[in-house]
Amino acid sequence: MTDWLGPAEWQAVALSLQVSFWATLASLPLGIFVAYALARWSFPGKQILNGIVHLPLILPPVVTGYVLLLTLGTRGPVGSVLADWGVVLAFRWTGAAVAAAVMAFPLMVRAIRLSIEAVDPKLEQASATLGASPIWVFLTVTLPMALPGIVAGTILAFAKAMGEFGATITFVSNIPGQTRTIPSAIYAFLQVPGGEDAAVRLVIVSVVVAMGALLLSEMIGRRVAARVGGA
Amino acid sequence: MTDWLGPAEWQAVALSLQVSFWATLASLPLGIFVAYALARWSFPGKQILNGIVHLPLILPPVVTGYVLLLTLGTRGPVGSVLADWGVVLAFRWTGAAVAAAVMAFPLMVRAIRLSIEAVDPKLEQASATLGASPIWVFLTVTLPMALPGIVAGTILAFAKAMGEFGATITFVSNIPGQTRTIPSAIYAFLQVPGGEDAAVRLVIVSVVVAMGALLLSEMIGRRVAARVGGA
Amino acid sequence: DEITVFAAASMTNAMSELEMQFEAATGHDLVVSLAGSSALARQIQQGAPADIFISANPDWMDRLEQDGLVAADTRFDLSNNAIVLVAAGTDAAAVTVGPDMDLAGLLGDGRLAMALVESVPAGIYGKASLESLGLWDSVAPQVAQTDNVRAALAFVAVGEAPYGIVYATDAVAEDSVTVVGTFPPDTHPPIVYPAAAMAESDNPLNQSFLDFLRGAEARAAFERQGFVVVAD
Amino acid sequence: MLDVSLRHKFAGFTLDAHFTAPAGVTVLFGRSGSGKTTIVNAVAGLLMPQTGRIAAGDWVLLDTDRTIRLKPHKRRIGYVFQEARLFPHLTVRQNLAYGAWFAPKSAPRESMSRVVEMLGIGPLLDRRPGALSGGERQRVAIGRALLSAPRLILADEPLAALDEARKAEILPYFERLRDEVSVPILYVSHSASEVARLATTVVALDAGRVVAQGPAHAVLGDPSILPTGARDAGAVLTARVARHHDDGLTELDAGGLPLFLPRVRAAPEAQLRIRIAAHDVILSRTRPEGLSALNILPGTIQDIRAGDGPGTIVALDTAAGRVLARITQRSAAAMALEVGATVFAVVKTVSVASGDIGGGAKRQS
Amino acid sequence: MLDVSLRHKFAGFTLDAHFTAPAGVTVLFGRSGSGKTTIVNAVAGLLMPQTGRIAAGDWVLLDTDRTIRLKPHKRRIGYVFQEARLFPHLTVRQNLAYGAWFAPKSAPRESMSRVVEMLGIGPLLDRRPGALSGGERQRVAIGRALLSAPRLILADEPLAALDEARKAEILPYFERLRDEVSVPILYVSHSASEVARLATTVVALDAGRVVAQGPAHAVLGDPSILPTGARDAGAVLTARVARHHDDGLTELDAGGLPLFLPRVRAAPEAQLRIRIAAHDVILSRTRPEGLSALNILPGTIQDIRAGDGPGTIVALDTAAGRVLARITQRSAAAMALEVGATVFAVVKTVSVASGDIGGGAKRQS
Ligand SMILES: Nc1ncnc2c1ncn2[C@@H]1O[C@H](COP(=O)(O)OP(=O)(O)OP(=O)(O)O)[C@@H](O)[C@H]1O
Ligand SMILES: Nc1ncnc2c1ncn2[C@@H]1O[C@H](COP(=O)(O)OP(=O)(O)OP(=O)(O)O)[C@@H](O)[C@H]1O
Ligand code: MOO
Ligand SMILES: [Mg+2]
Ligand SMILES: [Mg+2]
Repeated sequence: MTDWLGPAEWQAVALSLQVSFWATLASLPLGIFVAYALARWSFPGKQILNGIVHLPLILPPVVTGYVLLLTLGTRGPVGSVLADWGVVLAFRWTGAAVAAAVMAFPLMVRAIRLSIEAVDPKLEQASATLGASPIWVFLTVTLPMALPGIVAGTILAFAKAMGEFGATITFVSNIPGQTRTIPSAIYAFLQVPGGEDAAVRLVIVSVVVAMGALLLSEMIGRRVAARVGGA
Repeated sequence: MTDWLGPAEWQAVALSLQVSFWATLASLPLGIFVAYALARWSFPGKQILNGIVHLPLILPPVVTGYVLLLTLGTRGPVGSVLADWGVVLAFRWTGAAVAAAVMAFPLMVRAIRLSIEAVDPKLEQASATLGASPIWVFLTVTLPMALPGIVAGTILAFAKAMGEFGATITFVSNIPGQTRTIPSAIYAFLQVPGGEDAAVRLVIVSVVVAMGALLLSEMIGRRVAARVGGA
Repeated sequence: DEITVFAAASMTNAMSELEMQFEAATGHDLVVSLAGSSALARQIQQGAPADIFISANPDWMDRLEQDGLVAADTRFDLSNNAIVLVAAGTDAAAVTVGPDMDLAGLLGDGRLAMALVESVPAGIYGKASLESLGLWDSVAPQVAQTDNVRAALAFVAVGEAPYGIVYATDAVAEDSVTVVGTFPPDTHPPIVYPAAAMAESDNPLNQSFLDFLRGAEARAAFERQGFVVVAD
Repeated sequence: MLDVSLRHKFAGFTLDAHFTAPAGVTVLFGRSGSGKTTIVNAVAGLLMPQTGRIAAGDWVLLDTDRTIRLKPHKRRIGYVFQEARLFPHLTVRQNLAYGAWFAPKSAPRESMSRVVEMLGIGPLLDRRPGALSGGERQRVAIGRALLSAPRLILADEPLAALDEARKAEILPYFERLRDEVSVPILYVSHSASEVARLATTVVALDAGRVVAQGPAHAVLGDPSILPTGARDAGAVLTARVARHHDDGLTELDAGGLPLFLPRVRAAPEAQLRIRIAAHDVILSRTRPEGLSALNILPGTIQDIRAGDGPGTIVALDTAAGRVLARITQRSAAAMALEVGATVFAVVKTVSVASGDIGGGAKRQS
Repeated sequence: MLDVSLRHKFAGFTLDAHFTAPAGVTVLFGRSGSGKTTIVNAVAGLLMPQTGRIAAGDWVLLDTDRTIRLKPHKRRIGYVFQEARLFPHLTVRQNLAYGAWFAPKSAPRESMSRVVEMLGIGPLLDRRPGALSGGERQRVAIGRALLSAPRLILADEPLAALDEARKAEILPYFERLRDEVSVPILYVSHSASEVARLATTVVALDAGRVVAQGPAHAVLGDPSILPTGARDAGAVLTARVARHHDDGLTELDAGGLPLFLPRVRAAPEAQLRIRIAAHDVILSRTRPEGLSALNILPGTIQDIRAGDGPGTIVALDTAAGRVLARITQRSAAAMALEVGATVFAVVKTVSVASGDIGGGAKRQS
């Protein structure tokens, strides 16, 4: 195995897992919040929020990466503030995670939003009459009932994060051990004649990982659905 | 306006709309079918199908484009068969549409699948007892009830198709009038000094188009949801 | 009539000038597909309808030649370029690029932005220069690689990286960076853009376009974009 | 003639039911959780039981031995669900028309306008189910099933959500279906008066098993097998319409005995089934005089059976048929009732409530 | 004392209802679609009416004039919905425990085990709602509302899906709530016997308007205002438990007149409310002898009112209170009944069904 992939490739695999995991996990609470707001609230600027969330999907990834660089870079308006707090994203794996999270965010929000919309408001009403405040209604009824969609959305986001390339390399470059994820490594291999073999090996690794995640999400989804039953 | 964007840019805009429109429209029936199969059937190889559908999301787009080039290109196993039938995708706008469709497919299927899963099987049962065969149950109950999700998935796919770049340029290159979509044009502008302004103009166009589509989908979704009411 | 040229994306500006000139001069249609050299080469391998290929990377042209896809005796090196060291800001001090350059000292704990040093031409040339100057090992851990030169330039332009190595043609148009030094041409393989007609193309315009590329008009156009045209 | 034989195990519940539903209305009667809906679902094809056979003559819906499992949509069943299950994306009108779409062109159909009028849902036609009240929803569900030209109607407590007046309006429609359209009906109910009025056959269920089945009068007449207890005991008699009186009463001839009812919409000579609940009958040793009750049936005591409470069920043999009276043991003792004794059953005209009147098999209207 | 005043317009329906619900059970009574659920939803806070005020003393739930609109979860209401609405992702036990979670620690609570036993849902505790029958679901829903320590209970036809025996088991619980816990209850029902048994106050609705309101005996005693028709007319009397007899009967003292009922679980001296349905009463000019009916109430005719059918409602003034009899016009004529005449009301002991017995305000159990 260790022969099959060189240490640099293994490093890329480990980094990709780390980046995707944290990108997904850290954006989940915000994803759920935004999805809920879009599904259940109406407020001025809702369509604008909706649009912003979807931007990374619409724009070529390079553009997104460039926008991230301009805003979150150490000299950027947001990045400089973060830097004052000691949070540096540039050229760090954390920045790669941010890029991956931003790119995966629309997918996560879409999936979660759809499943929140599918929760019967009558059950939420029942919960409210039983004394649950909106936040408790959300935690005890909406959230668990939307769980299959949340799992689906999370895994989808994870898969997307594993595959993200354009925004990542533009925002945080390609530094072995910090920001060289599997897709960056694949891209580098594909640029030179004869690099295909190494690229294929990495493709296989990322397919295996993502498929595993998908299978897991299907299993969780099915178990949750079975629990909720035909009710 | 015509001054603002040059004729070449307008061509890219028109081509992007054409490619995205057909990519979305043509993949919709298959998307609905696959989503339904994944939501409601169990069959051997279901997880494999699910995995294949998600592949374009997981892989770096360049890899997807490369795989398309190898299989659907004029020398590829599928492409050569298609070529015998007179269907040439390589380096044509049709190929760009195929690339966009493949990349957008997982998003479309996910959204549609979630909304099909949210349709109460009890209503499908009621339809069956009233004499509707499975296909009619699907057409008269499942499909209309899943409509908000189908609209959402379609628009999401359209937005993704508008933004697709990596797979397209790798598969069908960047030929003006044939395969130079907005993102490819943006890419070309960004490769050279001084191209930023033109790139920004194209980014604005694609944002406007995609936002318009999103707004439209929200409106349709809301109208459908209102029709279905709190039942 | 129409002729299709697959050209490296870094030629974008030059190609659009050439397109106008060629069309005006001959009345024929010039169709230019701009993408990464690797993508274009692979597409040609898969039967892309390219009449002419202009690569930023001699390796890919070599590969196509090995595959028998390049029309015999049509390949030539088109234009020349230089790689330069750029620094963030408009008033950075010039440095003498040579074996004595304290690049690591200049960087401090900052990054050196470059295109991918193993696979993208500008990165390959930059790494070769640094190696021949004996500087590579001292700065290697600090190199931030990008998928293309423009992205490397962007890192310097926004101040994310204090220095970067890019093509001279890229550096001139960017106001927020200063070219602080040029790598001597003998420290790296010649930076050339090989052009050739494709073996599978039977377009009668091929030869006239290749001739046009070598002509004075084209040369002027390349020079306007900062290229140095290779002398025959 | 529908033969049903089912065996199915849930985690905490086993259904093991076998019964025959002859033409007419077969009522499944039993407590909450006794398996009624499970049976109906199996007949509809929505539940595939582990083993079983469901057939009407050579029309086999299910036979697990021969691995015949007709798909629900091939069963041509009009199912009124316990919980409406209207299509939320369709208007009431579209919900109603839904089944007709799929019915064979040749199938005999109800007229939409008639059903709409009968169910009182005319003003709702253009609304969607989301904006209906509970009872309105259920009425639309009944209409939807009726309009699908079914070969078999399944109704799972179709009237539970309705008020008495509305029930009284809709029940005759099920009777008409039974008598005129001759669609077999499998009907789930908790209500003894609905059972008595509609049932040709009663299948009493308890904990997944059939504890009694037979003609309505037999099952309802035997309080010991009624799963819902003696409160529901009563007799079902057959009578002929003799004449309609001007004061709004209809006189029936029950085996030669006159019986007065509030006006029944049935032509003279029509056969009616009427129910006399055991708790509505008073007994008297002598023919009572000066009572407001118009119906007095002389009879001979056949059987006296003490219940679990202070009550006793006395079965009389009258010219009109077997009549049950539920009285206190104290009265039975005070009146010295014994088998063979002659007594008079006093039945208030109006206590034979309209909800207990049903058309017989040959009724014309 | 809950004051409700609501005005709300739907596309095809206008609610304009004003009523006061004193302590005890207030039953909303009316036909399908008359606006009962709409009112209940407004009280629960699930529907925000266009204008209105809902308040119990200085506990104001809603006042559109003062723009007070208490959020549903601040209302501490136990709502039994018309369609269960159990949480599908929770077990029955978790559903039951749900409300207690949010109730203030100080609130008086029902014991889970008692409610579970009363509702007969012990074996279901670890199941999920998807695997319950219709009636089981409704019972769990009742339990869930009861266990949430509510200040007000709303029950929208909670028993409609249940069989008679189960109803008879659960009704006393609502009575106990009314009498002991003194939680005000707003109860929607179609069933006159439920109304009579539970109601302290009846609010009769028709087409969104209150057509009558008042104590149960007044509203149910006036067939002209009963929206569901004369079939539901009857009298509600108050009586005191005199003694329990060995033969399973309980003797009541109703204004000096003895009334016999099947054993009532109430201590001697307890006050009971009992219902005598008008159609269960036979009139006699002379005191009848030798009848199985134990209860004979002499009285004076107060009022004779012909109905729309062949029937007549005769109101008697007896020592026990006002009693209604529904007899045929033919009998009334034959017996020459007139206001002021003395007649005897014959009431079968057992016809005073247990479903019609209710504990009075001071009942001890
Ligand atoms: N959202 C709505 N839009 C329009 N009409 C409505 C809406 N909700 C209810 N209605 C109408 O208001 C009326 C009252 O409804 P409500 O649910 O209060 O009736 P109900 O008395 O509870 O009837 P039931 O006994 O059948 O449950 C009905 O005619 C119903 O059609
Ligand atoms: N999927 C299931 N898993 C386990 N038990 C089930 C399932 N479905 C139903 N049951 C149980 O089977 C029994 C019969 O249910 P069924 O729905 O047939 O009752 P029912 O007679 O229709 O009752 P009701 O009058 O309350 O509607 C119930 O005890 C119920 O809990
Ligand atoms: O587009 Mo290139 O191949 O990086 O010059
Ligand atoms: Mg049931
Ligand atoms: Mg209602």
